[in-house]
Amino acid sequence: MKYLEAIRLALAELLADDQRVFIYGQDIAGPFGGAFKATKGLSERFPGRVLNSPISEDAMTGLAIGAAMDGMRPIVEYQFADFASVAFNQLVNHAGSIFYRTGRPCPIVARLPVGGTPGGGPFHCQMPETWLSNHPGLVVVAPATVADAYFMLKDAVACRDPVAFLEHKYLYYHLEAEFDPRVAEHPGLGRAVVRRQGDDLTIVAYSGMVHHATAAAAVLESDHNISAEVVDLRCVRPLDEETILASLARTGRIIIASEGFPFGGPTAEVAALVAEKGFAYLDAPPVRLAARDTPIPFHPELFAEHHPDDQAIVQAALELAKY
Amino acid sequence: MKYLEAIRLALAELLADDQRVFIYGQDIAGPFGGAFKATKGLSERFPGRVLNSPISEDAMTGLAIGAAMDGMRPIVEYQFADFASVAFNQLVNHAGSIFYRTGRPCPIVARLPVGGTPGGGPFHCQMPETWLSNHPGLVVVAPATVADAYFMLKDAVACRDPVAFLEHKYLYYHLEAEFDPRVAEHPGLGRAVVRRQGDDLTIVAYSGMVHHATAAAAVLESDHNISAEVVDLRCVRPLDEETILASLARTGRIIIASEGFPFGGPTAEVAALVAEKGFAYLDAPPVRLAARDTPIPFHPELFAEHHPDDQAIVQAALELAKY
Amino acid sequence: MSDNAERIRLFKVMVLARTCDDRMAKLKAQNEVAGSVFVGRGQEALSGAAGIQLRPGDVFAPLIRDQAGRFGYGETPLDVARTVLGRRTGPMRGRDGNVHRGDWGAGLLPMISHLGAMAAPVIGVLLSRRLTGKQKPGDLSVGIASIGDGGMNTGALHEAMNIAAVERLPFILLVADNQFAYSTTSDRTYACKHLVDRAIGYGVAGHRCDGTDADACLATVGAAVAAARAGKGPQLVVADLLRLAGHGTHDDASYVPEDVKSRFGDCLQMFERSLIQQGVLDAAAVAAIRDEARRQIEAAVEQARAEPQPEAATEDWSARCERDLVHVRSA
Amino acid sequence: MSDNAERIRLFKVMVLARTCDDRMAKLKAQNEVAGSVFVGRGQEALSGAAGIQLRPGDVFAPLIRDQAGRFGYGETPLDVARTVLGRRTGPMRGRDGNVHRGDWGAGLLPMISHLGAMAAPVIGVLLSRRLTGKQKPGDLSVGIASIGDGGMNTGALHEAMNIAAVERLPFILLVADNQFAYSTTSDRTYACKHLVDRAIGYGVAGHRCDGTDADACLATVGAAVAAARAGKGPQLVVADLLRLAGHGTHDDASYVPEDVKSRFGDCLQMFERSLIQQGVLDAAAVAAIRDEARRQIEAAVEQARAEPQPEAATEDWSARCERDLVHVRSA
Ligand SMILES: Cc1ncc(C[n+]2csc(CCOP(=O)(O)OP(=O)(O)O)c2C)c(N)n1
Ligand SMILES: Cc1ncc(C[n+]2csc(CCOP(=O)(O)OP(=O)(O)O)c2C)c(N)n1
Ligand SMILES: [Mg+2]
Ligand SMILES: [Mg+2]
Repeated sequence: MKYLEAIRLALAELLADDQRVFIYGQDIAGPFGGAFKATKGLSERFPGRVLNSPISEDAMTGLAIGAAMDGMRPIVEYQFADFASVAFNQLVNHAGSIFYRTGRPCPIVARLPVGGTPGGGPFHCQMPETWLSNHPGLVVVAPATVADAYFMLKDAVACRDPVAFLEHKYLYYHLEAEFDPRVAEHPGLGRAVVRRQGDDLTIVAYSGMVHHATAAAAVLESDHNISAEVVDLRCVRPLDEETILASLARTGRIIIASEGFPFGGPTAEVAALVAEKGFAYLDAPPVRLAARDTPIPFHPELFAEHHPDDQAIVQAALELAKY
Repeated sequence: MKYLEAIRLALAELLADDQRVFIYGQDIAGPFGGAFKATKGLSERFPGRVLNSPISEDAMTGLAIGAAMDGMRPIVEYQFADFASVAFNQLVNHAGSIFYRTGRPCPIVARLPVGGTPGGGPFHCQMPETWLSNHPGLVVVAPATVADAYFMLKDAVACRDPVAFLEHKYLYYHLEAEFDPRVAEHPGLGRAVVRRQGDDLTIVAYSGMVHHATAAAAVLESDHNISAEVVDLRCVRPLDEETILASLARTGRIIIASEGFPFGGPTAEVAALVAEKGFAYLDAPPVRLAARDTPIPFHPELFAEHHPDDQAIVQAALELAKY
Repeated sequence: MSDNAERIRLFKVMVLARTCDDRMAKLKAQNEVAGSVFVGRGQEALSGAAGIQLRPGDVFAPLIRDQAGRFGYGETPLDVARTVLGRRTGPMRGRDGNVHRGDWGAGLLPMISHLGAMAAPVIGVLLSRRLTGKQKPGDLSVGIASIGDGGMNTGALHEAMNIAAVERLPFILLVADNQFAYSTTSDRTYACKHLVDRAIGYGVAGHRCDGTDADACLATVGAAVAAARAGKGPQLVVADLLRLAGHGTHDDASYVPEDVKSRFGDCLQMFERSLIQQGVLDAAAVAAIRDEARRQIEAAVEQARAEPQPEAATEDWSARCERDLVHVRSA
Repeated sequence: MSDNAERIRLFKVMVLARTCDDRMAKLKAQNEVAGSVFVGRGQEALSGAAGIQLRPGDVFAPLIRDQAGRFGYGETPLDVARTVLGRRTGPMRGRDGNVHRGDWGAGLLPMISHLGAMAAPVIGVLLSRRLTGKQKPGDLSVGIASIGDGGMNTGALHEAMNIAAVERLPFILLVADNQFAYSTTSDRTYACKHLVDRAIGYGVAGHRCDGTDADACLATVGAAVAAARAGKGPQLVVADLLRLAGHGTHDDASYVPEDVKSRFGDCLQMFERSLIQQGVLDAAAVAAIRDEARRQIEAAVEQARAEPQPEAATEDWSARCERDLVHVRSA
């Protein structure tokens, strides 16, 4: 099953199992089924519960908030995460503040297609986790595997806090794996997981970057005899500090890699965390790898150099191992 | 002269000296002169150049971008920084991307009244530097002194990149100092400055928090015989890494204090910076002090406990000195 | 004209709101209140007329000048006093203050400050009702959101109103055109002849009334609410009035020109006069209503004053309800 | 009716745009283009009519279906080919692509993708012109921003249009109601009878025309531009037409029902027919125009193909022009 199909399956089951669930977004109804086809066939199967919205991200979000507060479990699809920037206020100032201000939970799920694809350009490739994470209140998750895409979407709808669910566009069609949706055990929404065990250094990543990290770890093992542990954050807000620190305690060295812009955000937060709370474990300075500090370029060659990839991680790991 | 008066003086001189300058914002024209009176008297002195806008922060910003690209030096006053959240897209995706995309600078200045006052509540007290700083392209400055309010505003207008100018509301009326606007020498827009020299530890702060830091340093000196150096970032984006690292190199210990929400942003960025590039200087883990991870409470007693103050910094310093 | 029972109900709500606003302003002057105090002086007829049209199951998103509407809809003076005084016992528990109070469970939405932001959530509630099949055709639960002449120009409001129209939801946008947005005059705020002209652009029914005339407000808002209940889709109601006070108590409104002031009467005074002239109430009855309002407000203030404030030490500093999601870094 | 010279000019621009769009779509099919290709098929009359009304000093913010308007305003096929092929020599130097090209210096605004976002900047340019005294009364520089039926419902557009109206700027909003926003039909997008009904709500002049009729577009857009130049304030022009292609080349538009298709003709075919019928052009002249368009586009593609692509190694990775502001962390 593909990453995108896992999302679609989860959506279908959520709609089937819970009358409170509905989906609202641009172009999601049939026969079209969404810019990326995540909702293909769903409006036909669940009439009146998969609704096309106008191009009004701010009000789409506000509407979801109202529906959630009235007992529903709305899922909003933004066509690209980049366009959720115009819903910033409703997301962070409204959805994010309701529980603290009123004591009532606000269970909306914002499905955000994130991440870069060659030729996508400055406004169809962004990672929104940093600007979604500064204000208190939102849960921000970024599944990197097919199973996580499925289970975490279900967990996101079950979560009573507002959840930003980051779906990586490149993984939609390019990631395929077998998984059994009937297994009972899967890690909780806020848990990081160790994707690959290792002794020499830890690579922390999330979303699409997890695959660069595991690919880098394989190269480090085979070509350089370096044993890298890969921690997939899964949830960037809140952070699973325990899993990160436990891995660091084992390896003493850490790289944090992200496709997002370099200032602030999860890479800074994890580096700060390990410096503050894992100082004694650190055998070397933490290393951050993030995108370049420019808008995401359109041209595939520039695009490829804009964010870290396997090679960049390998390179950083080789230097770190030498420290 | 008060902090607010310094801003008003700078605005008046900017309008007088440069025909390209105009100010656009809600309620800024006479006789009212702005929610905080920063523009009091200016529309009368400079007819047609201090313009009241509708309550349309997104378009206010877009308008400023267009005017700037046509050769003007627009200054936009947002009534509260909190409301610039609805201008997020124009600020970060438009103003921030123009130079890289087109090679032409976009010199707008966004004047943002920031920071908390008792009873201000969740939506009139926020610090916006984190969400303004993740996207590339913006310069984000936060003057903490009367002189900086004056000089940095002039520098912001002179700067050809878009500048977010964070004015602390509490300082408006509560901070008063003598300064000579005719001095030629003042630190550049992007420079941090050491406000107070010390040997034992470094306290990094910006905006209103600088005053808590210097007050804490005084207490540390007088009551605890600890010599604290205070670094005022002044500019949070980009960071003056050199000044921060030089101070850390001298003291070996660092606290980073901010009124902003805890996740990401300048405190994470500085902590990550010193861990990455100042690892060898660190005699102890870097310490971050930020606001609590909830919306800013209305009630003055809760408000007072929501963000770090002198005492919290003293407390953290005492523990850090013991490490 | 509405029946006299309804008119008296409105009058009582207006008096209670005016009394309450005045009392809160006085508390502020007495230094008992943190932050701002906003009053609805001059807007009581419109706001109250909306509030008393609503019934349980409806939803109301008031803004900063809607004390009358809030009372009409069932907010208690105690909730007001507790919130304004920041008491732990109030609906916002000291975490949010003044006009930001509300109760999602009671359909009274606690506003965020960003103007325009509360319309879409009302629409979301109404959509939710439709999706769950809770709406009774021809007698729908309705939702009202308030907005000012200034807030009409936010992008948020535009998007929400358009969605309401597309979904044909029983939504009423209640616009108080009170000539000013803070200090900004309407000519700097919008350029259409009258804000009701926006109705046709959204494809919704438009209504206009004299916001200083309580009977006109009752009739116009009543018609709009009835149409929405009947399934005729969104309704835009625009009332002309003047804000008879500063933006908040901190503002002396000295920028309001005399000729503007002379064009608008006080809805409460005028309503009282006509109720007396028409023999609906006599002077004694009016005095009794005033006394009762004062008594209620005073009792609420006294009770709230005696109640506990929130304490930082026992405050639950959590912005998320799913506490066990993971380890949260402690502040 | 406009004079024939102008009609021929429009026809040439439309042919050039159609030819260019088709060629770019083909480049995409040949795998020479990264990312999306959007075409303006069906919108050439409206867009071209706008483009050719503009003169140097005016400002134009086109969107994704405005190849005709761009050409009309002076964009060169070489700029298109260079941008679509991501060449370093193009106006966006490979940093931004496809429809996002433009040149602030030439008054052709490089769009960001967020719909609605480009109207306010146009208004800012016009305000700048007024403030600097550059405008000649009665013969103003004007600004045109394009938008679709979908984009009309963004908050950004609303705020901008209202400001244009308040400031009475010479701004023209050019709305292509092409029945679809991507796959979404108008009934899910807006509920007014016609989008021109929004004009009255903003207090601006409204114009409506058949977007498949090039002469109607010339006349209507011409009148709007003339009114704006004369100082009559903002103008809203709404044209009805159909997007005669997918949203982008990746979209087969199979969701467009046959009966909708049958209601709208192809503006280019119809214009050609009427120019021939009226004896303005003969078949040979039309063929020559087509050939010339093909020649121009092919030359541009060939030249762009031969030109250098950006290189990561020599790329200047700086989002700020003030490089010496401070030490920037290297990526
Ligand atoms: C998005 C946003 N921008 C600015 C403000 C600050 N502000 C609060 S009230 C107000 C004026 C509101 O005017 P109007 O909508 O006419 O309502 P009125 O106060 O007249 O009742 C402003 C500018 C805000 N609350 N929200
Ligand atoms: C704010 C925003 N939301 C979503 C999108 C994604 N998007 C791009 S084009 C489009 C449809 C536009 O429809 P319309 O405005 O009618 O223009 P048309 O494509 O029909 O010319 C959408 C939803 C966007 N660009 N901006
Ligand atoms: Mg008003
Ligand atoms: Mg369209």
